[in-house]
Amino acid sequence: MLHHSKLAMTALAAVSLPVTVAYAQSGDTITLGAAVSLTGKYTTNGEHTQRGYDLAVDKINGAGGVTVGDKAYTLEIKYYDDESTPARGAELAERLIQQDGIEFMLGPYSSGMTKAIAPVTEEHKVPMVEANGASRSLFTNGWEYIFATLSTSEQYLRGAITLVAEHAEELGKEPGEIKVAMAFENDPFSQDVRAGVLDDMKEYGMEAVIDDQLPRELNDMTATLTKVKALEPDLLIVSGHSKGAATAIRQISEMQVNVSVLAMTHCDSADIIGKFDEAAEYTLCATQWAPTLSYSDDLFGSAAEFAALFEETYGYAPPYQAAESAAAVQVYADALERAGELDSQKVRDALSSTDMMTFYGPIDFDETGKNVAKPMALYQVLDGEYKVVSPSDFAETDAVVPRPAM
Amino acid sequence: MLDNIQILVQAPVITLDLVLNGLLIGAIFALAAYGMALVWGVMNIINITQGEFVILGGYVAVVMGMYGLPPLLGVPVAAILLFVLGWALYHTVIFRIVDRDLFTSVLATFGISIVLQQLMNTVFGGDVQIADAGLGTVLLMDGLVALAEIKLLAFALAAVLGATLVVFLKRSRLGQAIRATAQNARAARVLGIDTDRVYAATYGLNAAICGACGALVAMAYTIHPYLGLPYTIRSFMIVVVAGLGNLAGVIIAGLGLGAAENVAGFVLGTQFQLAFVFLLLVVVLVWRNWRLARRREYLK
Amino acid sequence: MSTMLEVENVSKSFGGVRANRSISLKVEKGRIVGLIGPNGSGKTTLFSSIVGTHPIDKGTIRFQEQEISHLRVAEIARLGLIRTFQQTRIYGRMTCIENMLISTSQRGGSLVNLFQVHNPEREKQAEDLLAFVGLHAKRKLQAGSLSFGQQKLLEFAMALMNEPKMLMLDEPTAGINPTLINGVIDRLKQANKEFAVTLFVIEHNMNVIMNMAEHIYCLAHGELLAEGPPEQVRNDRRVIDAYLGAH
Amino acid sequence: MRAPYAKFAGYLAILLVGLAAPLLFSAYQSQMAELWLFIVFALTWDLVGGQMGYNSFGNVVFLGIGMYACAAVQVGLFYEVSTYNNARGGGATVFTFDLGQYLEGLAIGLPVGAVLAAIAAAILGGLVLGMRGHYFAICTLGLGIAAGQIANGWEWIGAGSGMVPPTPPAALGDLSRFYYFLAMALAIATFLVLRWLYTTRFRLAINAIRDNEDKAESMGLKTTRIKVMAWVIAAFFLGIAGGLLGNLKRFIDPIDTAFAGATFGVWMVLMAILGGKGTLWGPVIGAAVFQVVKETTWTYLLGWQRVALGLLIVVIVVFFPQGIMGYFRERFPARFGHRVEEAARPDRAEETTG
Repeated sequence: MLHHSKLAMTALAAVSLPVTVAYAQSGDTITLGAAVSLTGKYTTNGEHTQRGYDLAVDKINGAGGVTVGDKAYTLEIKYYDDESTPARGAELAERLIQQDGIEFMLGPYSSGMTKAIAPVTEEHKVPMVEANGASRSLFTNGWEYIFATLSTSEQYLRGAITLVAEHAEELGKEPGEIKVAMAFENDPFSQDVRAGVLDDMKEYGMEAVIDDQLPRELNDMTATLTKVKALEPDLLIVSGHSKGAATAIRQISEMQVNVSVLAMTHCDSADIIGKFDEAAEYTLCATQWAPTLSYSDDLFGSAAEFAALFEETYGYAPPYQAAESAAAVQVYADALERAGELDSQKVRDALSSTDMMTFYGPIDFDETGKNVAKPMALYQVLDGEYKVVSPSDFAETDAVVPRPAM
Repeated sequence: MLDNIQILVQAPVITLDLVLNGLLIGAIFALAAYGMALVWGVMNIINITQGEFVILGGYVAVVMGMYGLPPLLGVPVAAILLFVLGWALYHTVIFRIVDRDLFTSVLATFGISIVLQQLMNTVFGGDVQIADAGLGTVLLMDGLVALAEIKLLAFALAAVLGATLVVFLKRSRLGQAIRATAQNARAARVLGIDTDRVYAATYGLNAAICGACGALVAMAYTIHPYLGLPYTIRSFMIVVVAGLGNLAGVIIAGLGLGAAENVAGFVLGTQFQLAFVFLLLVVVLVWRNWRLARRREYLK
Repeated sequence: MSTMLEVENVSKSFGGVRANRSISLKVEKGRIVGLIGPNGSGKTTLFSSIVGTHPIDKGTIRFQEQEISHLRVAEIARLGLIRTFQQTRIYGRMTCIENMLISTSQRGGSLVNLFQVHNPEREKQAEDLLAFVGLHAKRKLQAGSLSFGQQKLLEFAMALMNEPKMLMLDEPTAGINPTLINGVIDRLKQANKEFAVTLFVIEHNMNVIMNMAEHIYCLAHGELLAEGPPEQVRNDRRVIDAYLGAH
Repeated sequence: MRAPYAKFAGYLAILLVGLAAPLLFSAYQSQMAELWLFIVFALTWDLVGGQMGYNSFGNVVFLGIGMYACAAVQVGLFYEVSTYNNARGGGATVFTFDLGQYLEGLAIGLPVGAVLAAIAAAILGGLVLGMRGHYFAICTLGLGIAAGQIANGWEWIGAGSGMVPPTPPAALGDLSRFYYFLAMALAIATFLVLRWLYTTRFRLAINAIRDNEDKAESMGLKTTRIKVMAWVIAAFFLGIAGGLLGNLKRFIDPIDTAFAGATFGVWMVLMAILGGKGTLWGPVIGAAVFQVVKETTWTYLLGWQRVALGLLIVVIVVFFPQGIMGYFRERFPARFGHRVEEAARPDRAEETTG
């Protein structure tokens, strides 16, 4: 029975011969394809992503486009709305590649969506430069066509752990005695942040006293925070996109949870300063990028200049999601020029040998496609502003640890 | 899991904190559930849009906060705006499904809820929002029990709203018409009650209740466009446990659910808190049906 | 003659209302037995108790010597005790012939027989029975489109299709065109004779029941008031009072 | 007797078009594969919801079980599932599957998924099929969401990080086409099984339960067992569909792909109602119309698709509840066999009734 069905499957496999569709990049435009979240739970960050892409495309086209071989091309992006659901994202990627003849893909927002789309680009051997899928699980499948401009998620809060270890004395403890409470959303990104944090904690011998996971549709963390009050950890780490950040800050202050250090992701996209004011004070925030970093390139100039341009165009300061997205387009432009022709295989090879500096930071892909050149940064909310406190090369000021009792 | 139970046993005050915080949000669940019971009892419609009404009410408070108005004012404003929305929805869609079977009402209101979700997403963005009423926290037992004032206020307001509603239904003319229609729509019609108006008012009233709840939720918790369904399910569950037209039951079930949810989140881990709510629904239904089956009846 | 159904001391109350109080009666095999009584006297409740729709509070119900008061509706039906309803119950969106085909006896049948496709014998039986009640021409119409009287006849035919040992009919002539009532009575008698079905009939129409039944029980206020052959019951003072009092 | 030939020709035409479609429109084959699966969704939903009158919002439970079970078997035959799902790189662990492994995994995984889904249906059915009407509907809604939440917290299958089914080896060729044919085979098999099932008395039994369950019981039908059996049959095919869908999508998100009540769960209901509940062809037509409309218009609605979906649900449910087939049945009842037949009356009938 088993043998027969396997045989049948084999026969079927034989029928499914590979097909080739004739693609054409029309005239002198190169069309990149992207499925981003315009509706659904990732709308806000999907928009940041889209705006980052658009800004870079405009800037590149304004500067004469991309020169491939001897010909100058303008860039263009075809967007679909993935509705923040992975299944839809995969469908749309397939559609972009198969029906719209897209040969170069840009990534969606979030690790989950990227995880859904990557198998499709992989199958069709279409390179994808993504800027918003940080989970390391994206780089364990032997995929060859995915390239990520951002630092992977295990690094997000490494700075926070290191910082706490360095300040262990102020907490009156050895690093190995520090107790950590963790609350992570149940999604690919946050779970990978958690894995990274666990690794780093092991290094210092820290103990995890709470390891809760937050469901996606939760707006009440009372249960977890009550546990925090009972077990009195030194460090509380929260990661759950914007929703997790906002819920945590609100309830920590309301329930008067006193922890020495609070670290989280997505502070700026949740706008915790604007929303919570003092309650957000002293929070440590992971960031891929900050306008105060000293990176620069020829296209946008410095990080600060990019931030100014973005704010001028869209009316708000760019969260790092926009910056890394803009950088992804720059990476493409660079690789296309180096490839010298519009062949997706050649461009893929050019991408893999990328080694460039951008306003967003250095970009150099390892053999799995992740950017290993750029470090993460860590903000702290001080006097109602985000100040970079780590890594030390970029620190604007010293971190305040532990946070004063409020 | 055992560790967590151990904490609860060793420090009962933690349990108290969990239960009290649970009771506070439970009052909001109970209020929304009362609205659902009203619509269900009077119009024979299961309103899946319940949760979206709650979230919409929340956005009213948020928007008011944005314009510098006190979000607390959002409670009455949300109630009024949502009443209008409910009334309008009745006259466009709901009136067509009043006489149809319940499955139709479930599906149709489900459709409306998708539309509302998406419109909220388009208008307010997909991010979490809060309204800040600018209140502090009450600390008890050396700070181990912390009750946000806004939650206490929400609890009190929910109680006042519930009481007002009961008086309204008992005393006012419209309230009496609503109750008469609930008991026997045909007889009410014969007696000259304009049941169409009663239905519109009932549906609007329910939306208004949810709107007020939502404003409280936005001030005490967080909201975003896709957070409605859990509120709908909770309402449904409370009504199923308490039974239609049993206000005391609704209150007890609502508060109980709030507390149980918090304790379950603590013991099982927050990741299973919603699973707990939904499984509880299934368990309650199965258990009730099993009890009925012994009397050779069934849930219908 | 053996006893088909024996009801002993059955009581049933709903909330505070006592619908049946210590009722005892017997239906002998092969007979036509009537159950009469004014409105609200507990006739339909007794029927429902017998077929297991609700548990009884007290008493015993034996069908062919077997205690059935603890059994569920479907189990009792599979023993060969079938009832019809005052407000007819048929499968409205299925055709008449389909209504018939799914009404065959489930006695001892495993679910396997549900997966049979054709069974000419059964189809012939269904058509014959539809012809028997005069619905053959309408066999391919949806049952729900029939008139009330026709539905009543269909339900009767469905019950016969089940080849019950005993059939309990709840007001078989109510709502039927008066000119057809005699036809219904004939068919009931015929069924009793030809198919050897014991009949237990609730009937409001005195003429009908007197004409048909061999033995009659009369209920009033949930209690057994009188019993005996038709003539005797018809002339029983208490029965007359009960009926007059009820009107 | 021309009708049988016409019917046969019709089926043949569908078969040929189905076989040729991926070769002719290869760019669309994954959407067409999805269509075949949607047909399975709608057919199986209708078996319980349309033919038996038990409107379920929870059939995604079986879809998800099939999907996860199949993927877990595919992986588990060759690697430790939990390691695979929780790999974070670093250790240079790359999981690959060669053609033999891939096909073997699939050949075992699909039936395992189907059987587990069927077992789940048997257990859950025993618990919840005693409820009727909207209680059943809401209870199954709760089941579907609870299942998603549990999967979302269960680390062995990757929890909220989701699970990636085995990466197909290059030797497999065009993956979408491979799954297109499997999906087509499944849809045809499901259709034929249900077509046969609907000629048996089983259909009469579940129709009887739909029309009047109390009556069915009082006629001695073993209603509970019949209901559970219907759900089990639906779950079996949905389980296979889940296994295929997971591999077709190649990423299993617990809430958005596997136990996707808000998308697949609602769509199955919608497709069945659109095509016509309680008919054999209705769900097929409904699925086709839905998928074609979705794929041709959705992408142009950029941001408004869900509003459109919501409105579509309202409009269909409120104004067109009988569906396409139901509409034709109402207009032309005789073509569906509902007619008075005076001829060939057996001898016994002496009189007619009014």
